[in-house]
Amino acid sequence: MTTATVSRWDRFRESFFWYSFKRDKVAIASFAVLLLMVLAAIFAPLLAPTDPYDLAQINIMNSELPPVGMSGSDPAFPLGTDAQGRDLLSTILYGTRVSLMIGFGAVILQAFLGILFGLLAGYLGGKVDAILMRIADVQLSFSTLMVAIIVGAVFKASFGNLMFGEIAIYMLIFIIGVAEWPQIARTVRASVLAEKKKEYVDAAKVMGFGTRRIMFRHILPNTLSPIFVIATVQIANAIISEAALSFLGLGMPETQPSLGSLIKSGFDYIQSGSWWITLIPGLVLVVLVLVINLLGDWLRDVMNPRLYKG
Amino acid sequence: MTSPLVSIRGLEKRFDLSGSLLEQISFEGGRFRRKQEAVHAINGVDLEVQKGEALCVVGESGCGKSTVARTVMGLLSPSAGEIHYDGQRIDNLDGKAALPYRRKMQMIFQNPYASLNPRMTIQQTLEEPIRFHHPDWSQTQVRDKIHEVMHSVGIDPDWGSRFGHEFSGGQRQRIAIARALAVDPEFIVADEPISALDVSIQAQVLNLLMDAQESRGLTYLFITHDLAVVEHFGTRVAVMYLGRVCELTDTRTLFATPRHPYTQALLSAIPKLEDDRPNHIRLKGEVPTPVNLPSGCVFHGRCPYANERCRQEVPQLIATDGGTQVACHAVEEGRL
Amino acid sequence: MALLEVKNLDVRFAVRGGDLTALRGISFTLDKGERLGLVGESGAGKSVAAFSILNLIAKPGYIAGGQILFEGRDLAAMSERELRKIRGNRIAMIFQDPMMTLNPVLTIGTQMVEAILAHRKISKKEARAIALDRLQKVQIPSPEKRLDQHPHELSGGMRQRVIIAIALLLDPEIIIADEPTTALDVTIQAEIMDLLLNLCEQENVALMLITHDLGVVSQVTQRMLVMYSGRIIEQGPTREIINDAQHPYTQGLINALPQMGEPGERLFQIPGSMPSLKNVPSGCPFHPRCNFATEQCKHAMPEYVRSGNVNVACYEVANLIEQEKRMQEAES
Amino acid sequence: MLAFLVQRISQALLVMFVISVIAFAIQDGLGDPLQEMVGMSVSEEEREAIREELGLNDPMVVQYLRFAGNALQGDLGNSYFYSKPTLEVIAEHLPATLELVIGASLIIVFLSVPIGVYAAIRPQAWLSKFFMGVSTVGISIPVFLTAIVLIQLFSIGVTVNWFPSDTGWGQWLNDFFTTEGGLPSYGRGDELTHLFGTWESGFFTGTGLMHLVLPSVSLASIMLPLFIRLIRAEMMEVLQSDYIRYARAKGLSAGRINFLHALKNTMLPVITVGGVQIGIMVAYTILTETVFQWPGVGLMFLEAITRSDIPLIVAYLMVVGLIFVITNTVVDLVYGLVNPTVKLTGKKA
Repeated sequence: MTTATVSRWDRFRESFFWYSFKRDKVAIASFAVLLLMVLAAIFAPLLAPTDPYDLAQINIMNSELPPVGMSGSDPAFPLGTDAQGRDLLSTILYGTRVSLMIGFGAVILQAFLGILFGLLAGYLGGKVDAILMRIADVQLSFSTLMVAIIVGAVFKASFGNLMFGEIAIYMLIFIIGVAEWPQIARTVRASVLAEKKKEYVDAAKVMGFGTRRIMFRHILPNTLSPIFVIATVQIANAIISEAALSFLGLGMPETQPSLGSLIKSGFDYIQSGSWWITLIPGLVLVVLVLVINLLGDWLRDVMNPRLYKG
Repeated sequence: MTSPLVSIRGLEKRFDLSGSLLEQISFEGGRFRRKQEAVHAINGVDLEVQKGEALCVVGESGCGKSTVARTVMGLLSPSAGEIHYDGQRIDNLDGKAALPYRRKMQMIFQNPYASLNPRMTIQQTLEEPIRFHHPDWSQTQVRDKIHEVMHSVGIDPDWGSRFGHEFSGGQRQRIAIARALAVDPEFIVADEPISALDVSIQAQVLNLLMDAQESRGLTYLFITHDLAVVEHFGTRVAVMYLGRVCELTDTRTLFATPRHPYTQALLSAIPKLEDDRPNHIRLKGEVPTPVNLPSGCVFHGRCPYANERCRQEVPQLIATDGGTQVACHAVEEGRL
Repeated sequence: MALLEVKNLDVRFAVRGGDLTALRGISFTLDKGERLGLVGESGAGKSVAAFSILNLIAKPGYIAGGQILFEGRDLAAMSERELRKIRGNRIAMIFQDPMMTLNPVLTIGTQMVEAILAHRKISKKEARAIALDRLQKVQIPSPEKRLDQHPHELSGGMRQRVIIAIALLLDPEIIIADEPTTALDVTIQAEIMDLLLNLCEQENVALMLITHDLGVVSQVTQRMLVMYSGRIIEQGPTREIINDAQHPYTQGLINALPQMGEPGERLFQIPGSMPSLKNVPSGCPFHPRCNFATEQCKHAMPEYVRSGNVNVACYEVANLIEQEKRMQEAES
Repeated sequence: MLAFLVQRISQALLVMFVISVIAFAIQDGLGDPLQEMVGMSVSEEEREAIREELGLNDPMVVQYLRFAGNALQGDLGNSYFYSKPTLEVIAEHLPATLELVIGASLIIVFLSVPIGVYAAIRPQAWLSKFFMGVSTVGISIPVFLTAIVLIQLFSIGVTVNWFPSDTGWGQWLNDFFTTEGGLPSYGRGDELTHLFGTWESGFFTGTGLMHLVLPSVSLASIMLPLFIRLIRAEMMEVLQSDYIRYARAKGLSAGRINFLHALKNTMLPVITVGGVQIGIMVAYTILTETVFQWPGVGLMFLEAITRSDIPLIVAYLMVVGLIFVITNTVVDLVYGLVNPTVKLTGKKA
């Protein structure tokens, strides 16, 4: 068995994928930064100086302290504090964790729905295709953010603020996942349609293989690389969507902050000159999204330059 | 005469173009009309493939030859007509009932770059059909079978762990043939199996197909546009034009005495090495689209011998004294 | 002096891990009104050769060395601006796939008139008259109407006629046709080839025909070049090569044709396939597939030797000629 | 042509039907008109009577039909908060949003085409790489953050003393980053020109235009990079095509090849995608309007959510849905008219 794994590893090391990664400084740097941020988020409870969820650790006297290097700063709070006196570094670490969880969670849901519906629509065609794609069209023409805002608003109105706060993280994964499935479904459908015409599929039919076997064993593996590319970009989009929803007050509550709700909570104080409460989490968000987008761009160039414009 | 292995009876195939009801509505001459359009790919084809022969179907693009192949293999369902295999009707079978015929009938495709699953190794490509059709076979039996077919198409069995893209076009076509042979078929439909290959590779693959026919007693339905290949490979030839068979005869007779005016033009269009100067029979116009079929004989618009009857009445395949079956009024009336 | 003389042309593709040589040391001439065939299988470099003459090779390809002398001026060393005066004007091209060659959003008339106006200072009306005349020459039914149509309204055969008409617009000296009939049906192929042949004869235009079809070459051209793996391995009068090919590859190519074999018998086959540019064998690139290969063939590309009117790059042929010479000497 | 028209319009009607069903479901599921009308002190029997009178006990289908019928007559109920017909409220707020979208669209159109084309023609030039780099950063910044940063930079006066002020360059840098006053960042200003109906325009006064600058720029900031990338990608693909190589073989000038042959083929797909994107921009107006307190429908919608003003939410959905459907249909029709290969039967030739 070891020989097989070694040969797979060798194959990977000889692949164009690895080759172009090694040569692309931007991709390497982006990957390093992303890895660092993901690790920091995973180990936030160990790394963070304080626990922002623990009310006992918060002192309102420490509110709106500026980051180190500015007059009035406290070395105990390297990035300063927010309006409630929470250590900004800790809230950012925890907030990144929440943002990443929602980003990945939403994309896993999207990918599940998108792959399933895209595969069904593309392979079965006919009425299934027409219905699924019409739904996708309507949703897309409405813009995913709009759909997410509406669904979020409906949820918020029906659950009330308190209840919504408790289940917000699952709600957001659900909202963003459901709002964005058409993106992946369309990509999958397009590549299924292209693959379906290829003769290896006919060859499988001629062999008498069943529809499910052909769909999942023969076609699906060949549509994975575009899915991979779009899923990467979708993680970035999901994180932005989460931030936007939180910013509008339809996302994570301030007691359980994500990067978006941190930005929102700081926005009220920006007029009073406490710019760091907004702009530092904002910077972290931009860097996070940017490195994911850069990796997505690189992946697209490697896997298929013609795929996914825009 | 023994009963045919495969018989195609009154086959018709239409592809609907008009889409949903709304797309069919048009506004003409002051009123709404519902217009339904379809591609008439095959319009009544009767063919019988005898055991052990290689029946070639030739024609230009859009004549329906590939549709015949795909309908016979069950990749498309006929709009009308029947397909029989060894006396049993098979076009209406589904799922389990069709499985035995899936094994007995196999297909080789045109494009060797698309006919192998890019995510599967050669080993997996060959193993899957064997296991599927012989779930009771042991590991060794399966492996021996894979070795046997790879050997017989001239691919080193040690290359099993490689992927399709690591091979050249000719080698891929060999692997595709091996996949078809892996389930021990009796009948093979080959849809333009060599037209995507280079000349020197074409010869290799044709030889391979002829060897397999000899050693395994295969029957072929061979689809091609290349008459030179037909002359070399075919036992009998069916010439198709716009979804109909216009001439059906054994190969030698066709090349010696082509009867249908279309066959004659087609034969004269082959660039030959011996000629110094081409001497083509020039046809008027171009092949009409199979959407709006001409009335009467589908060839009348381009035929130099067409008369009023050709424009009105559809000619049927009629046997002539040379044994050739021709669908042409001019031949029937002795004008040609 | 030849109208076109290509000398030692090298074309490379700049790809990851260094350059690939697509053409190596290509030399040939084309005289006024001559019809020359360029034959080879896919990957032999025949299309690259055709496109490099007007320096239209797609990136990452580039001309790495050699000269392309047209009326004595080197096209390979010319600036883009100077080259533009020759493209479409003195040397016209016909592409392989008529469905992809014409711009889908512009009318036939626009695409014809713009080609004239790019090279001649005349009015649009005069240009339109020329366009109409050429459409008549290629025997398109109702040419007037075609000028205002878009390409998708025409069939493949019609489009290729339009493209031939565009090639003739400015009475060029040379037409380079890259597989002009491959994408068309058999009967249409024959008609287009007839048309092209007749027009070239009538107008005394030199034709460089790129094709993989030996039948077409033998019917249309006077001289031919056979390419293998980026090299010309045999060149000379078409009839002489078709009837008595010297190079083992050319022989194999001709003998592999079904029309050369007895019906039902095995065909002559060349083993293996053309190497990819990434791993061209050393020495004579054909040696791994050649029945006559010797140790010598593996080390250096053979020089051209003359046999009759044919130039061949093969050690085996060279040795045979040498032997013959010695025998003759011995006799005398 | 007519078939095409009929087909597209019936499609649009179908979509509107779906939207109305969703809107009705939201109204039915969330809004309890009784609570708003009568308060808590009314007995259960009285409530039941009013329910009956209002038709709230009718079957769903009947209720929906009544809803749809009213909607068709322009009646989408009264806003709880504003206490007047919801459509009137929306009509008051719509001009502000539309002007914002127009302002952003102008910025997008005038910048994306030249930049996208340039980046496609000279992909290796440093300026192209710079533009593409900036556009990647651009799509990575959420629109509300751009808005906040713009306010921070151009609107709020900031005194900077980050750099040591005793050195010349330090003082220079401090001065450089210090801003005073700047562009307005709140509302539309008070000098609006009344055009017609409820339309008050900021386009015709200096302050009105000044107020429009920052919101339009932030709204454009999210779409501009997308359009640049789209145009570049389409154009690069077109430049690879056989007909471009053929145009070169004809000896045409680079200008004619790039700006006629290539650009015309590039703009066709851009029109379709672009039309959809303009619809999508309406969603981003919610974010932009929130940051800039821009009195448009986006801000109105968000306030309606916090105030649980269900009729207004529903009306907004219907109106925005209608706008999307109309833009998409118009874009489809325009595409059909512009592209010669679409025969206007709904199918590509």
